[in-house]
Amino acid sequence: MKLRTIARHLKEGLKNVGRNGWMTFASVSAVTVTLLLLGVFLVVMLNINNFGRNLEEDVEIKVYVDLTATDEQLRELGETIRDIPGVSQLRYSSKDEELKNLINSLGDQGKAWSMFEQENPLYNAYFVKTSDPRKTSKVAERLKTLDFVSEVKYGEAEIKRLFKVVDISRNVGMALVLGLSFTAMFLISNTIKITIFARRREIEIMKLVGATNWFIRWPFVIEGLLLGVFGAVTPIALIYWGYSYAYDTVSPMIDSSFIRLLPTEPFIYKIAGVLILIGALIGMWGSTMSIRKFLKV
Amino acid sequence: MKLRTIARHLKEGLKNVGRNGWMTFASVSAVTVTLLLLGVFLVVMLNINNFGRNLEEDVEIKVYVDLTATDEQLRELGETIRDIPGVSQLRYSSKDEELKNLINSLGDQGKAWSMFEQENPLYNAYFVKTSDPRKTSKVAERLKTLDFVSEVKYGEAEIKRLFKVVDISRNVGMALVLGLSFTAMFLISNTIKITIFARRREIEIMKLVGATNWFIRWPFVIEGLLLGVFGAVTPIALIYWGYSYAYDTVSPMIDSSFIRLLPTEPFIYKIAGVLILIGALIGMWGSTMSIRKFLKV
Amino acid sequence: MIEMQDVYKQYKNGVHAINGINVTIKSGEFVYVVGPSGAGKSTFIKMMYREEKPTSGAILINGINLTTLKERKVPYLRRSLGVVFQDFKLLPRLTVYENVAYALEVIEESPKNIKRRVLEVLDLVKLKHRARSLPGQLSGGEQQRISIARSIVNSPKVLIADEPTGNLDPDTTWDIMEIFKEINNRGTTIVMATHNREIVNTIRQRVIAIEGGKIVRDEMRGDYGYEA
Amino acid sequence: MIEMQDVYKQYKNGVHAINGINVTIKSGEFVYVVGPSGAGKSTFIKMMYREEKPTSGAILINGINLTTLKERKVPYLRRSLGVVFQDFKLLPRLTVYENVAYALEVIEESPKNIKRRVLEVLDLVKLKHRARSLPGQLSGGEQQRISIARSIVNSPKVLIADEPTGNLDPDTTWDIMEIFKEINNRGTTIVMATHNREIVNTIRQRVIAIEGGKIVRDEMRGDYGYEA
Ligand SMILES: Nc1ncnc2c1ncn2[C@@H]1O[C@H](COP(=O)(O)OP(=O)(O)OP(=O)(O)O)[C@@H](O)[C@H]1O
Ligand SMILES: Nc1ncnc2c1ncn2[C@@H]1O[C@H](COP(=O)(O)OP(=O)(O)OP(=O)(O)O)[C@@H](O)[C@H]1O
Ligand SMILES: [Mg+2]
Ligand SMILES: [Mg+2]
Repeated sequence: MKLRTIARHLKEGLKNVGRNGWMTFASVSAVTVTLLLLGVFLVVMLNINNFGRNLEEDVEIKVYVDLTATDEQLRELGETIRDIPGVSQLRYSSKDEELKNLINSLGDQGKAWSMFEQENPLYNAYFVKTSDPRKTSKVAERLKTLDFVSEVKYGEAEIKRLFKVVDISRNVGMALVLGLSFTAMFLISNTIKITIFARRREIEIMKLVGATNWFIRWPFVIEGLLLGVFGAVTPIALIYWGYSYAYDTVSPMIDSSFIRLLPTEPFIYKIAGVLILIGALIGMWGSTMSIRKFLKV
Repeated sequence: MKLRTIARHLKEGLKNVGRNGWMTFASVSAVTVTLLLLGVFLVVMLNINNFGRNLEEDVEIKVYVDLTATDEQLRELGETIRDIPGVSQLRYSSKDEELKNLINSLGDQGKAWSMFEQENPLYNAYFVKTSDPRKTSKVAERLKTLDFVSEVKYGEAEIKRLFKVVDISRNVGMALVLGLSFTAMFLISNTIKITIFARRREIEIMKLVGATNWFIRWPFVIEGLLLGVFGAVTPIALIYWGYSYAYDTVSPMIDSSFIRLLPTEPFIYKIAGVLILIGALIGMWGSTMSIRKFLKV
Repeated sequence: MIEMQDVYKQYKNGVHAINGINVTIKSGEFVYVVGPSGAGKSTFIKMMYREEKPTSGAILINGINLTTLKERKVPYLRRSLGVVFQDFKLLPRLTVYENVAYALEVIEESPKNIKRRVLEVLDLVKLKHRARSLPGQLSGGEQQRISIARSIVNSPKVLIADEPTGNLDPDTTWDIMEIFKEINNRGTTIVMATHNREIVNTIRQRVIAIEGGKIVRDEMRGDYGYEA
Repeated sequence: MIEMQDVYKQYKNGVHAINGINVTIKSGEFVYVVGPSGAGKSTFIKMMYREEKPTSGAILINGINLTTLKERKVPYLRRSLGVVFQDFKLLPRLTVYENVAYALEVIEESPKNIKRRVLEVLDLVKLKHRARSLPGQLSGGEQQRISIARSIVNSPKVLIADEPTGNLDPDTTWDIMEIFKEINNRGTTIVMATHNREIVNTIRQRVIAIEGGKIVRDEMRGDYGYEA
């Protein structure tokens, strides 16, 4: 293929976008709407995923230390725990602090218990966080085997339930995103297919005056690429604008520890990249596939 | 319009579905994919909504009763509470039961407290549920004003956070469903528009041989209706089958109190109704709108 | 009766196709419209069934003023005419039979009458055996004859034909002309654009010659002119 | 050289369009193909540039066997031919200029040569002033002349024309025939299906008459036959 032919195909592909006026508009707007949907969905799902991760990271193992342990042994235990693989954070809380926490947590009613401050029936405790929350139960089993450990608690049931909820929403979300991606691809290529179907006579004529398949194909491929890219512009702009806005105004209002939005900066660029890639690839792929059956003249 | 003309339009609309072969296939499959997506989404969102409602219904107000109250006064208080508007459930728990619960909830460590069984520092309590969980704080305020009520607790902070989470996911879900519905409508009518655009010459010819706008329009409207209905069949079947399966196999596996799937029977029919309605209406509306601009010949 | 008064037509791209035409065609007349390629014959004819609107001037057909005719009424005008289009304008998805029947369906004719009439005219143009073919499966001349069949199926008061024999061999051309003459004898006005010198010079009728969008000649029993 | 051996063609709908044709057309010949509407002329011609494949038999063009020619090679065959289609086959979205240029773009001609050649042939068919119009904005005869211009722009070795003058007035028809004769004199083989008795009887050339898919007459300096 000569260089000038490449230039010609590029020019022709670009011209076609203009020539097909209404059809271009219909295709681009189908791409726009589909990618907008996919983009919004991705943003929401990735954030929910993030909530889940934050939730998981709140999981702590409580290690109650035998009352017979000396201060030295207590310190040594702490160091042993810190060395266990998978442990990422360690916090110490004496039995006095523990009692204070308990009384506080019982509210007004707790005041009745304050007389036990002299005769504290509680234990000193270590609070352990793991690098990967899924390792919690394994680390807990290990902790149980240590000397001077009287009891290990980590809300087994609650953690399992939490993980289940997180897993379910994550899987459902993944399935939806995957389904939506396929739908987006299908719809975009379907739309392009129909617009090309409407031009099948033209393809026939081109073949009849001696054009090779690739000569006909290239401008269509470039047109498809452009349709996809043009269609990705609006969704990216809207999502950029909308997410920045949401991040700036909504997140200060949420005072929760785990419901936090992902920071705007690298996140949005990734989304933009995904959208433009999907638009461009599906656009090209869609037109290539669609003209195939009309090239047999 | 004569009766035989109505019959003719019906026949013609049906024939067109067959005549346009490939275009029909493309339109129907666009409708199918879009409605499937919308249907799955609706199912997921309505279930999440339901989880939210179940979560909310778990909210209880604890009313601690003054120790000076006699059994008679205790009973009377119960009746007064039951009569407060908005109260839907009432449960009594004596201070002994409360102590048992507390000791149980503290696990092994709680055993140290069992010596207090003789000298129980807790109160008798009423547990109140409201008909509408959103009324909790109002009912709680009212409860505080009653005689012999020593304290009212309902985890103000937790409830607010829960409501916030439920509200956010509900609103996000609603927004997504709404957005998806509009997207579905747009995509379906857009697809129909393109297929009709490809037939604009035919519409022109019909006008040139003396057809009125309605004579041309009717078969298209019927065709659109059929495309929509045909396109709704697969999603409905898939969702019916998939949801029944999910309900029968997944729900027994989930032992949670609030993560429960909506029962299959009336739910799926509603979804089916919504899908077929959207398909049919958008199909008709899409073709009516699309041929409008080609009728001006 | 067809009347044009001071008619001008400029297309959107600036081309002046008709430049001041005044003409009266009486009921029952048979008129040839001749002229070189691009002279404005088709434009002249398209304005009669309102595919194109004149830029200025007035057109009257059987008392109906086309320039003030409401959009809604246009179909009813077209039903009183029969039109053979230069590019046939057959519906590609309908069979030959359905194409011809369409012109009767729009006037809500009874199915029995439709069937009788359609088979009658298909027989007339000798294409009854192609009734179930699609237009794309016909030869050029066959398509043209279907277009002719459709134009006469509703027994129009005015028949407008734009080069109805361009794709026909001489024998078939004469057959079609026989049909036209007979329809004309029964009272139908015929306006026919043609390049066929042989026909015009043999079946002598009124000849309107158009050149550059103007009528340059209008003879009652004229000939084709333009000797090569 | 074009050669057909025992060629039969049956369309998918069962119509036997060509029923055993044997013919040899030598390089540089000028051949008219005549016959009534639906005789099989277009089918005969379509098989030469492989729009249609024969059901049986062999077709050779300049030594290329069309029946065994690989799909991939078909474009190269078509580039050595010029074809005027009965239904014009212009690309509706391209301007007149672009339509004609397309036949040169496919052979990757240089832009300078393309421009020169295209304007040359547009001038030849007298439509240089319509270069920027779209086909839909042209009269029937103008479209036909664009189709002719496109068929000769790549100086083909063989020119195949299916009723190239059906929509042209007699003067323009003669102009086109002048062009064809000149091309023929420069060595191009011409195969032309036509209904125009005047041309066939005036510019005497070889006449192949087809009827019912068979060659019924093949005369070296024949006439149109079929007297009305
Ligand atoms: N839709 C259109 N838009 C712009 N210009 C047009 C259009 N249709 C026709 N023209 C121009 O108007 C002039 C008259 O065209 P018209 O079709 O009336 O010619 P004609 O006499 O029918 O020619 P022919 O014998 O070739 O059919 C021509 O120059 C043509 O290029
Ligand atoms: N694509 C097709 N499918 C089926 N039948 C066809 C097809 N094309 C042509 N035919 C039939 O084949 C026969 C020959 O057609 P062809 O087009 O070769 O005729 P022709 O000689 O060119 O006629 P004309 O002078 O009217 O153009 C006709 O009876 C026609 O109906
Ligand atoms: Mg014309
Ligand atoms: Mg032919």
